[in-house]
Amino acid sequence: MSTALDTVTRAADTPDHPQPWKDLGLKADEYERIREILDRRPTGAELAMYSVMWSEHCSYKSSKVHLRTFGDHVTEAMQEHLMVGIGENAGVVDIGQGWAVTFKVESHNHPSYIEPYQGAATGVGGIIRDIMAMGARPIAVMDSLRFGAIDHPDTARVVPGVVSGVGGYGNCIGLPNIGGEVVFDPTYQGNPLVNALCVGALKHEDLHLANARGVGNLVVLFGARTGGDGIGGVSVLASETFDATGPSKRPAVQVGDPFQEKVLIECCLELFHAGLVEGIQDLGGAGLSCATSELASAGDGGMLIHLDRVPLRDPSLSPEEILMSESQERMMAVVTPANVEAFLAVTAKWDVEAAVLGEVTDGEHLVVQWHGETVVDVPPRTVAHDGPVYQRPYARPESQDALQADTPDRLPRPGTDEELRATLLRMAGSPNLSSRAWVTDQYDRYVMGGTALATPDDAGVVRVDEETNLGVALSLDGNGRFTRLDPRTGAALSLAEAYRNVAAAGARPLAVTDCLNFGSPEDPGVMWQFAEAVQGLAVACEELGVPVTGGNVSLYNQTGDDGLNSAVLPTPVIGVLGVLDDVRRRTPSGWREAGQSVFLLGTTRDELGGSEWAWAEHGHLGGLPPALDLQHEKLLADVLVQCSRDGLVDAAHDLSDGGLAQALTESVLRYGVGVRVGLDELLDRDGIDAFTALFSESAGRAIVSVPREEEVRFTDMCTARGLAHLRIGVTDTGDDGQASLDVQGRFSVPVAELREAHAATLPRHFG
Amino acid sequence: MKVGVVTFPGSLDDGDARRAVTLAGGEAVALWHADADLRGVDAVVLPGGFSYGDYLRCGAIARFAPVMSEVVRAAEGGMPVLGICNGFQVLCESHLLPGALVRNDHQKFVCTDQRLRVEQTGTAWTSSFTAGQEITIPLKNGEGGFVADAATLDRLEGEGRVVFRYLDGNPNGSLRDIAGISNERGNVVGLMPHPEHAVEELFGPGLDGLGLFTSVLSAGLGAIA
Amino acid sequence: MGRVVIDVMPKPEILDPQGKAVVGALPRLGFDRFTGVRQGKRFELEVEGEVTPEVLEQARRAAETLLSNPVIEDVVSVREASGGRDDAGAGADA
Amino acid sequence: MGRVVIDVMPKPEILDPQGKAVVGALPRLGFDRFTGVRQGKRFELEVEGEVTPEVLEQARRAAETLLSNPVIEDVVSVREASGGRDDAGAGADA
Ligand SMILES: Nc1ncnc2c1ncn2[C@@H]1O[C@H](COP(=O)(O)OP(=O)(O)O)[C@@H](O)[C@H]1O
Ligand SMILES: [Mg+2]
Repeated sequence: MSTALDTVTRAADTPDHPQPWKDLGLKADEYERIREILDRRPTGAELAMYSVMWSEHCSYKSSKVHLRTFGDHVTEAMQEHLMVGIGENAGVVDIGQGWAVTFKVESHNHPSYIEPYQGAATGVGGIIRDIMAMGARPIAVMDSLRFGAIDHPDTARVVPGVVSGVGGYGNCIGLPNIGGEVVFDPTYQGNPLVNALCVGALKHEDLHLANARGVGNLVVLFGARTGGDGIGGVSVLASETFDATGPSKRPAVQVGDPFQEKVLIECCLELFHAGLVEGIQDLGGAGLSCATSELASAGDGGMLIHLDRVPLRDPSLSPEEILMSESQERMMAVVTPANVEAFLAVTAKWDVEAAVLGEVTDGEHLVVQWHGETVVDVPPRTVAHDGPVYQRPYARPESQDALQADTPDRLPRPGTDEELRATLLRMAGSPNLSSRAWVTDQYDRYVMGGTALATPDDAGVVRVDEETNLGVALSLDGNGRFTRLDPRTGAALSLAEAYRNVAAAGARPLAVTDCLNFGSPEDPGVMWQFAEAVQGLAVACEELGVPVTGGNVSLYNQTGDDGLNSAVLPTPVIGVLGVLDDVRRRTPSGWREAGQSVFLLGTTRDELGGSEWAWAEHGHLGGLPPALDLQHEKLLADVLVQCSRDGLVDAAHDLSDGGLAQALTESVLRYGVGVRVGLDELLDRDGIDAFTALFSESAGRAIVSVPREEEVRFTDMCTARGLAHLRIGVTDTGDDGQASLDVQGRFSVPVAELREAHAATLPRHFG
Repeated sequence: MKVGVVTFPGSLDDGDARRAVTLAGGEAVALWHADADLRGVDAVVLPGGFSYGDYLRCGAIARFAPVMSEVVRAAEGGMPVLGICNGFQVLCESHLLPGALVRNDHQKFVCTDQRLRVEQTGTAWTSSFTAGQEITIPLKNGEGGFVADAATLDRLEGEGRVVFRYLDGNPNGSLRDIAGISNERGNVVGLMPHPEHAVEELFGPGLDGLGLFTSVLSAGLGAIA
Repeated sequence: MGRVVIDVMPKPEILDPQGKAVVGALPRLGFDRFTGVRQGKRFELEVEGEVTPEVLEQARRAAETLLSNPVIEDVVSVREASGGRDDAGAGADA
Repeated sequence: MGRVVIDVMPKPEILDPQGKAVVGALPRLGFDRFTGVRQGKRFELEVEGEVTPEVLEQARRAAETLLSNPVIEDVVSVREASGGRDDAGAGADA
């Protein structure tokens, strides 16, 4: 530790004292702005706060101007169910009967590459605290994972670590994991994507917001002690060159303590229900810098914090480090003086450490003192919200035309029935289409006893109210290849898939959360992808009538600096939430009974650009993604929801990656009930060949199984609604119980052979 | 009849266990780890979860909770006690049941619908099953491998104290495919799989888990009558 | 400020999945000299001031009751650390 | 037949939830003398015959690569066990 504490007075007296603003990731003009705002040089502690809060991660300085688009496209009607929109820790959606849910997806990409287990674990822990900060009880998690090539040695390091990290945290904290994605693509080599979603439920009256109101109210920090974790972690370039800090080596990696967080959840809920909390905020990226400045700027006064009262794990931490520390499992609450005793009694009951750090003042400023000396004295808004806003240049890359011109038409297609059969089996076992069981069997999907659907069904479904069985369905989907080929359409297609998955489960889609994983915003081509994707998403949300309620942006996902070429596939991961008045009505994706008619909904075109077939069979990515018709998606969803309400179908499965062949495979393998499919009518109707029918990835399609006695009502309904529907087969347990996926007059695959092909891939690579 | 469900810091399936007791027709009573008080219950369930994070050894710290001294005393007096997963581990750590549970042989957490055979229907928790009945309930744990020395295993087998056995392959390396055991008297039973997750249609693999809870209720009624 | 080191190992007859996994992985990485591996636990307990006999006695009892499970584990050593993180060469074994 | 002992501990600045849980439990059991606990790993590697310098060298590299995670753990000692299970007093530290 250097001797002189860098107080506000000292800062005023030593205007020319050199400061490490560069190492902290600030630009010269940003540092100048801080000096203007304060009308003096910042202290070391102030510099720490501004630098983390003005970082890309916290300030969204590159993406802000584009994210506004989401707001611009939210109509009156879309507001109907929205209790809290973008801007708070997470959006809150009214699902009726006095219940609301809050949900959000967030990335923890970079930390998960450095230390896969802890990176993924703390990613799950972080998003759970966002949900708690709304006053909700977390009820489920999901995870969307993207890794490099499945056979790359480093993938064998990252995958098991990330998966056991997601499971290790979620299982120990007692939240069911109800879905997600696992995708392999070489562009994620060295830059995996780990996006975690959490959903929570609350009664309307329990809604809490992050603000510090009421002069004299106390500011309490509770949960884990503060250590040197992640200083300069996700928020800024690592830096050990604070002039007020010794040479101390601080860990950039944070270690999670799910047990501490489980106790914190129960403790927070008891505090909420006892009415002991005025405002609450989680501590995540930027730690105390973020929590104090956001609480204060959302409040009606100033705030005084005695930093020396923060319980420390490492007593050698400097004020700057305490402000920047990203130690996990901490929360901050605003409590009235009258309640503070009761508050501390509850934290004591749960063995949770708590410290009263300070209070809400009638001033305008956030003041932080260190043993009585003022080290921070700033207008909180300037830290939390008035960060820099960039108009990054963006331009459609030259290479885009060539990419779109290189269509899959030139790729050799399977001609004979034998080749079709072999292709179907190879596809079923390909890295991205094979069974995810190796991953999902490491996740507890039963805890809490409310899971009505989980992996491998299209959406996860959990009960919110045990009395009425009111519940929600969620799906998390992204398609980086489609988005690479056409960011605007690709992003909208990802939304459409999640929306379709939720409807297939029988739920009425209500709201959206998104995690936008892109490369460097300093590359105009990447920035163009980002701008286009946001546009496509915002417009599609408006057309489908589902508002974006919150999300997360992760930039700089690239391994080199030659712009687009070293960036990951542009990957918007979209979570759609739907509601079911009775989750017992949910529609599963697998067939249980023989003799039911299988209908294909929607029409199939020759659309293989960016398809799993082109990639898995030919390593090809080019052309245009499938066309998107949102009015049709809406109609399809309406029909699927009505089918579940009226009990017209026993199973529904959306068609996405791998097309009809993969959907049939998954529905067969779910419970081992086979199917006899006839394609000829479909080929005539849509004017396509058998290969296209099986592997095209045209959007807006699903397969449903209909009990004989409902067939008439079902077809009448589809006809009345004007939805293309065609009976393509019948479920079949096979004579002598030898069920198979049988494409009539072409080929047949016994279920056992299909299962072997589907199940073997991940275990073969990861043990 | 009152069935107490203990909540330790880090218990996860306590709510599910209370729900199962209620659905089976009993009265569920929440018990708190820090209170050395069983609140007049007729039976006790130690639920699944990660008490104290399972950090040192599963159940090692929970075993010393104030409520446990009461549970041990009651168990020795013949009160029915069921340990599920983490609860099973606590019972072993407390020496109410022999053996111990170690890391799964494949080193991974596993969550799956597990088929079991009910080997012993003479316990307080299995009387409503039929001998040899095959049931399916969820299994979810990272440290479910049951171990004990050969002599102990032989005694367990000999005395008919192996209550549940894994079918269709051993999911975690448990010796002799043991999924659950009982004490001599048959009032204390521990198992790794989760019956409380199979008590409601559509919220689990079926209703096979209810049997454990209905068993103890009828046993209790018998006692009262 | 003193430090007590406690070593706990799985009993030889009890199967040790972690050790088994390690011994399987070693040769694949070219470490071919090892025929068996057991994985146990090492605890470092800090005390204000001296490691007195009374402190060591408490550590021993903690090792037997809480830190190890006699059914599957042995306490192989309870001793004062010789300062720094290196404790080898330090005395007092259980 | 020789044996090599390897000790791995969480880095001092890294959170150690396990040690935290133990230090919380000790006083409740009346063990009141301990102010901090860290939990690490102890590996015992068996070798055919002598623990030669070359074997120790291999053990050292195994410790750095496979047995510890350098991001969050330190290898605090690699040494030959003095026979029996008691290794204290034995030499050769990493
Ligand atoms: N990382 C994961 N965690 C949990 N569930 C997953 C994960 N990856 C895939 N799944 C589940 O596996 C199933 C298949 O994944 P995916 O192909 O993405 O489904 P879909 O095509 O319906 O989006 C889905 O139920 C999905 O939720
Ligand atoms: Mg998908």
